Amino acid sequence: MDQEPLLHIEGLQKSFSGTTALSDACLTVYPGEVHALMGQNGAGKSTLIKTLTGIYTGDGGKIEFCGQPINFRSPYEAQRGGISTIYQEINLVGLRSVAENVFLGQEPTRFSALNRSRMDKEAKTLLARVGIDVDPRLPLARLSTAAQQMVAIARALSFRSKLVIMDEPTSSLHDREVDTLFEVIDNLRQDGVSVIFTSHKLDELYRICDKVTILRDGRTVRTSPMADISRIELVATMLGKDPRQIEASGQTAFERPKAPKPGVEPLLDVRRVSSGGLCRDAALSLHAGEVVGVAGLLGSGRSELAAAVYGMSAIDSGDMELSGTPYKPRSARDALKKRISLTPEDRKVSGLVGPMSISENITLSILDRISTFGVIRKNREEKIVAEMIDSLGVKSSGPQQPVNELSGGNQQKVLLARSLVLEPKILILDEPTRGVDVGAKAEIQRMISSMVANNRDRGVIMISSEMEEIIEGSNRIMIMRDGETVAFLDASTVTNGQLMLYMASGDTGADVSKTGDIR
Amino acid sequence: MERSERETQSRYAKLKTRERFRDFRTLIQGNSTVFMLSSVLVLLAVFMPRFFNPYNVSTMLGSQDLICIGLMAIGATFVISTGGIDLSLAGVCVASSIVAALLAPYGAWLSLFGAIGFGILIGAINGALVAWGRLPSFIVTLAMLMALRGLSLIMADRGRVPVDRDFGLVVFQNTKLGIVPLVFIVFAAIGIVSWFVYTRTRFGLHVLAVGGDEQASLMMGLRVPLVHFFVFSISGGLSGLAGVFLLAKTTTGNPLEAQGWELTAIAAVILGGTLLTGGKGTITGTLSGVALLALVFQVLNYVNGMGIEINTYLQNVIRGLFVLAVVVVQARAVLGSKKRRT
Amino acid sequence: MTQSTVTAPNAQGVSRQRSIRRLEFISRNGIWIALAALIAFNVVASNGFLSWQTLQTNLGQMSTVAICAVGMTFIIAKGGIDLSVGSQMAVAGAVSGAIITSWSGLTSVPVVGLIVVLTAAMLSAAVLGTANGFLVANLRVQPIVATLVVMITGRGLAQLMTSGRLYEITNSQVLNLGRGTILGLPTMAWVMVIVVVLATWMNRKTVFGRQVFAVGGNRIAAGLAGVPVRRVTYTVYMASAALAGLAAVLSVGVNGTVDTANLGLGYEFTVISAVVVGGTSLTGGKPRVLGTIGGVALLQLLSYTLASHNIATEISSLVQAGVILLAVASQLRRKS
Amino acid sequence: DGPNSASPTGAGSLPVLEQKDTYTIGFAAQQSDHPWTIALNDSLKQEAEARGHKFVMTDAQGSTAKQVSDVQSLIGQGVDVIVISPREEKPLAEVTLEAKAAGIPVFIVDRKLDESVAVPGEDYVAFIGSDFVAQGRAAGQWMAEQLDGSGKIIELYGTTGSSAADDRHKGFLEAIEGTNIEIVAAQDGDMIRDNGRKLMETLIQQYPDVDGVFAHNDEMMLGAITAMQAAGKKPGQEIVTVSVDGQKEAVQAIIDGTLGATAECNPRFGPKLMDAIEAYGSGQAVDPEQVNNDNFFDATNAPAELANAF
Ligand SMILES: Nc1ncnc2c1ncn2[C@@H]1O[C@H](COP(=O)(O)OP(=O)(O)OP(=O)(O)O)[C@@H](O)[C@H]1O
Ligand SMILES: Nc1ncnc2c1ncn2[C@@H]1O[C@H](COP(=O)(O)OP(=O)(O)OP(=O)(O)O)[C@@H](O)[C@H]1O
Ligand SMILES: [Mg+2]
Ligand SMILES: [Mg+2]
Repeated sequence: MDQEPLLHIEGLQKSFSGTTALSDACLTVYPGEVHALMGQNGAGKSTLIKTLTGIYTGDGGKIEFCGQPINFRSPYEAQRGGISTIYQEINLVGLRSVAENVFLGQEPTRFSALNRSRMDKEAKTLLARVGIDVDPRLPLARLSTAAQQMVAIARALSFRSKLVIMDEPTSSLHDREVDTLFEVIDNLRQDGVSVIFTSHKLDELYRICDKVTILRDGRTVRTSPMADISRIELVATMLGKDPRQIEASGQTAFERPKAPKPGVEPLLDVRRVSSGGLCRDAALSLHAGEVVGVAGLLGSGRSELAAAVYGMSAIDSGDMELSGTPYKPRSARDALKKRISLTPEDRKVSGLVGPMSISENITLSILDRISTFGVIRKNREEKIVAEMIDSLGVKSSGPQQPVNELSGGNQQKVLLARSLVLEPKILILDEPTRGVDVGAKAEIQRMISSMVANNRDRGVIMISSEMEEIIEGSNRIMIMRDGETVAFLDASTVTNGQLMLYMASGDTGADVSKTGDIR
Repeated sequence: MERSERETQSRYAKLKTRERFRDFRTLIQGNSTVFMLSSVLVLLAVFMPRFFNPYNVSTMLGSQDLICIGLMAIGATFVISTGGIDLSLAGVCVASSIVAALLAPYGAWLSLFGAIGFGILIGAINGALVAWGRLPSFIVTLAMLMALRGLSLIMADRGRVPVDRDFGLVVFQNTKLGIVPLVFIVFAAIGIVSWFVYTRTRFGLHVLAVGGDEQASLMMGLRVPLVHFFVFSISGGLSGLAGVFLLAKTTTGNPLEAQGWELTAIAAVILGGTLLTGGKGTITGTLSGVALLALVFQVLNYVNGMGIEINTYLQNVIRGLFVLAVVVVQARAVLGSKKRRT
Repeated sequence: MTQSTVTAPNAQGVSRQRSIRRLEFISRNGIWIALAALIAFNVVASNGFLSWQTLQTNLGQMSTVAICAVGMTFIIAKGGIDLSVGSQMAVAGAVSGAIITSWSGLTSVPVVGLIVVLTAAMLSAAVLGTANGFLVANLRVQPIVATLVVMITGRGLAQLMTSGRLYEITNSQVLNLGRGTILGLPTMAWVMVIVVVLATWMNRKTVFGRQVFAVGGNRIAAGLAGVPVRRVTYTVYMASAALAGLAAVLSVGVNGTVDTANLGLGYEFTVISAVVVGGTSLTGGKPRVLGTIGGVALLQLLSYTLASHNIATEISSLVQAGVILLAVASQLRRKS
Repeated sequence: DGPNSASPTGAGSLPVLEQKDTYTIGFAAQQSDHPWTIALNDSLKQEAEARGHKFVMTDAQGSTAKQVSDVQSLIGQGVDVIVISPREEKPLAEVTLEAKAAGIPVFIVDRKLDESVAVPGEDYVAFIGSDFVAQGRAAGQWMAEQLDGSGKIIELYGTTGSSAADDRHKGFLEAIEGTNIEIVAAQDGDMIRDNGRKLMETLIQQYPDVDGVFAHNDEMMLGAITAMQAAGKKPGQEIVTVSVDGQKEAVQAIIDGTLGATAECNPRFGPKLMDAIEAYGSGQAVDPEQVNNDNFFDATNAPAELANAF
């Protein structure tokens, strides 16, 4: 390359008390380039990004941006310097409106007063560019995770920056939104804007990225044009293994569970349930020994249905039966007593207790099992936790590390561990592999399969926006659209395209132009 | 799974009406204190018309419960909206009143700006400790309250600092336009400016954003420390002005004055519907909350005189229960509006 | 840039690491270091400091605050706050005073009388605690507001009960509880020790302690994980109130009077300061009971030192404010 | 009529009080969270109601600004007479002028007003009160006698900055001036028993050989006595103790020998005040300055006076 690099990072170091997150990270990004940042969970990708943009102060190393050595001390400075960032955990203000979130920090004013009408109008155009249509005056918290993610992207676009950083923007997006996002990235590239992109989905990297930098244990191990590196090589470098050890297999590590015995009473029967206005007339049945995948577009009400089953939100109409007896949970505790467990999609707000340790988080739902007369048996707890950490491969400085210090993927594993130790009859998984690296994803998928395979009295409901996961991991697929159950399909025969059509229009053959109502 | 078009439409219509009803409710919720204030005023006008005699109205408009508490409450609204709390309000108020009294011999203007400047300085110290020292505001301002009580005693040489009755600032209190005291006009002007800043400027929006989610605001590139710094400075400055008006009312700087007023001011802010956790609030609500509390004080004094004896202990109980009632109504309303997810 | 070289962390990084570790040491042991420094100062500068009597005086004086602070630690860790401790004490004092004077026959029976008085005091305070719990857990009123209301109303009620007058307490058992000594240390101090030991144990070993931490760490997530958030909320407020009731009886005992206007007046802020100085986060999280006791001891020894050196109030309040700030600042773990 | 007496027709154009059988008396109290002030408030209320007057009380809860507003509220209500127990001399003097302008006669109890603003007999009818300086002086003189003019003493100060405390301190200093009595420590106990105890527990250790203790009120002294006893001292014998107020428990303590003496500060203004109001209403002359002849209780008269103590 004869061009001057836009960003040049060399020997970046950063450690937290106890853990070294970055020991020797290097990254060089040229103008107009889409650069992938790859690495296992906990490899240090987010830390690199946060250190670059001034959230963390680095311990050593040098950063040059536009040929100048720089040292941003706050995201404000980074933004002013021409870098706009979408961080991994969505960081927007839920109580404020969508438009305000888009423009926060660079609001249009007139005579030093906020120009709200202009703000709303421009926000609406920007949101349309990323393909979502919402009232910009709505409080942001009213949007689903995916829509919030799109708002964050719209926000990043609103800054005319030289470099846009996206830390796992697609983890909560559906294919269609991913397509929109990639169009947007393409446009950026054409405008000469560089993009740093992290994702655990290899397909996406190959589709959109020009180059890749692979981090392992806080150090850059390889940089290469995307075209020069094969999938196997990429994964092997990332995991630090020999390519020959990584055999090419299917997309996911699921082994499709055996079909349950026919004619048995369902474990869970949900009949025409409406809840919270977003889940209307949903129906679902789950048999013992089966995995039911729930597919749907952004905001189709899947999470809402899960919330209703888990007793989180009140049911307006309809009824549910659990092994033939009426089931009307009024709280999550009710559901847990019936041995129904849920791993929520939003791990930061409704999943983990941030300041608690890994161990304490894992055993939070089984406190009565590890205690006698309210006194916790430490050894029992340690044993359970050690097994779980081991089998899920949680990377940490020890079981006593607070979970908010873990990398995103490792947090997801801890969340999953909490449900698994419960040994629930019905396990509801809402986006179970969100933000998990390929290696760990396979482990998680294997665990889900084996849980059902080994315990034929249990069932799993798996909500996922990843087609492959749904198709390969479940027996049956339930499709939701606008809060309604529109179809049940047999997973062994359905194809990716069919599924897409059902989700979009409800019957095969109709056009797919209708956008999901994301409100 | 097919449903007729008609059925769908009627469902949507139902949802729409529910939505509209919710909008109306939101309107009342958003302004519940304003509504409550108006109804209390109407009730008083009907059942105690004599309460509104010009003298009474005039003194009420100039009373410390309205003016001093009001100024502190406006400041507290800014601080609370960022998710912080300012317990040093009354301390700043008293210390500033002594500063103003000490500066009185050098003229009214110096005294006025000296006191406000002192308030801003103290607020800025609070703000700096919170913003850059990353200390919890509860403890910073609590310590500041203690320190200010000590400082006030030192400045007043353990005594009191009287000022002349024809001192410029006292004139503030005594001048009236019709039955409206000048202090009230100044207070109203400050209320309007604050309302504008809070709802119509970038700064106001940043205040609410920081209160809504500090971490996110930081990551979105807001200068969070500066926001903290400024809200405390504003709060300090307004409390300083409250000190000036306190001096105008009592003509004496007294270190023992205004004990516990910070809690009254904070209670008023909360009555006004501002979330203590930050991110949501209104200035109009705060002002109505202040007016409501001031009215309750006055009414209790007044009812006392109508042959119904309410001794001061019972008054406290009633005050407490009144605040409770308002807060509970609000909490219910908020709960009703988002009965989702526990 | 295809292959990177492995470099050792440079010198700058290493020294940063070292200074971070030093900071952490200070932050973890801040109060104890401060306490040691204060003791050292007193040994040098105060008359007869190294005496049994010093220990007695300080332990006795800190015990009522410490007992309240233990309860407050759990409330704050749960993510709440309680401004009504002082009023709870006043109500408990008023009730126990009324019981002692009107049932003097029963209350002067050894042991039984004391149990009656203590139960009455703790229960009556717990009623206010229940009110707090109800407001916070059921009506979702924000804790500061809920307890502020209970603070105002509670003291009003206590004063209504006594019409503002003082009760002179002559019940020898109550007086003994406040003034007596066991093994050379004030009985009050022993009560404090028992409370602290129990609370530490609960915090470290029981499900309840874990649940308080979970609710304080993330209320929503805790609820979804099956933690009985409401029950935990009630429990911490009621337990803390009951402890305030206990402290009230001790205070009544040592002073021989029930003064509803002043009993527990201003305790809320002393107690909260001690808890925060002790390292429990005001935004909720892990309860640090021993830290709290360190905090109480620090504040106690500080005011002891200031008084015994005859420092004027105005200066004392400046010094105390400064020490509280410094202690909290040293507790703060740097975020990045 | 002497030049110093006020009458409805006299000098200074005082507002007239129309003669009625019963008056509506508005009383602006300064606080009601302390035994002494409670006794004062009760005395006024009981006496007024015993004589059939209507009694309206406001409570400033320790805030001067609120007391000013309270008086204004009483003016607004249109009571017949206003009685003020002023928290501060100057601000309340200003509002007294307002009452005068509104045609309502004012009586001041307990503490004086600033005479440069409002003059008794001209701007308000009468001052009926106690003399804090005299109380401090009496206590000081007694202390000086007991210690034979030399010794080290501890002073338990009332609320720093309050006039009751400052005046008692002033009077006490006047009385011990010229003697060899030295105040080795003066700490603020806020007039609260618990604080008196805690301070004494601490100070007795720093100054184990102290000769006397002077407390600005009985409550603090009662706390201090417990502390001295706990430290193995004999208050009243080894350590000379004197305080101010004369509340029942303190008089009892004198009988018990733990307290040496207390300078009375009688809160029972009711009868005197009501006499004055009624006299004024019926057009008689009222002495504009009536200072209570406060008693001094020591071992000689305590048993006899116990029944009268508040
Ligand atoms: N605030 C913190 N305190 C302590 N350790 C931390 C903190 N943040 C990150 N770490 C540690 O630093 C390492 C790198 O984490 P980072 O979040 O950068 O990983 P990542 O590559 O982004 O992983 P993921 O793909 O899961 O998002 C992890 O081991 C993590 O535990
Ligand atoms: N906490 C909330 N408060 C109000 N509305 C919400 C909340 N969470 C979600 N919603 C709304 O509910 C709609 C349906 O969301 P839900 O999460 O059930 O959809 P989903 O099918 O799971 O889609 P996604 O892929 O976005 O998770 C969302 O579009 C959002 O507007
Ligand atoms: Mg990451
Ligand atoms: Mg979802």
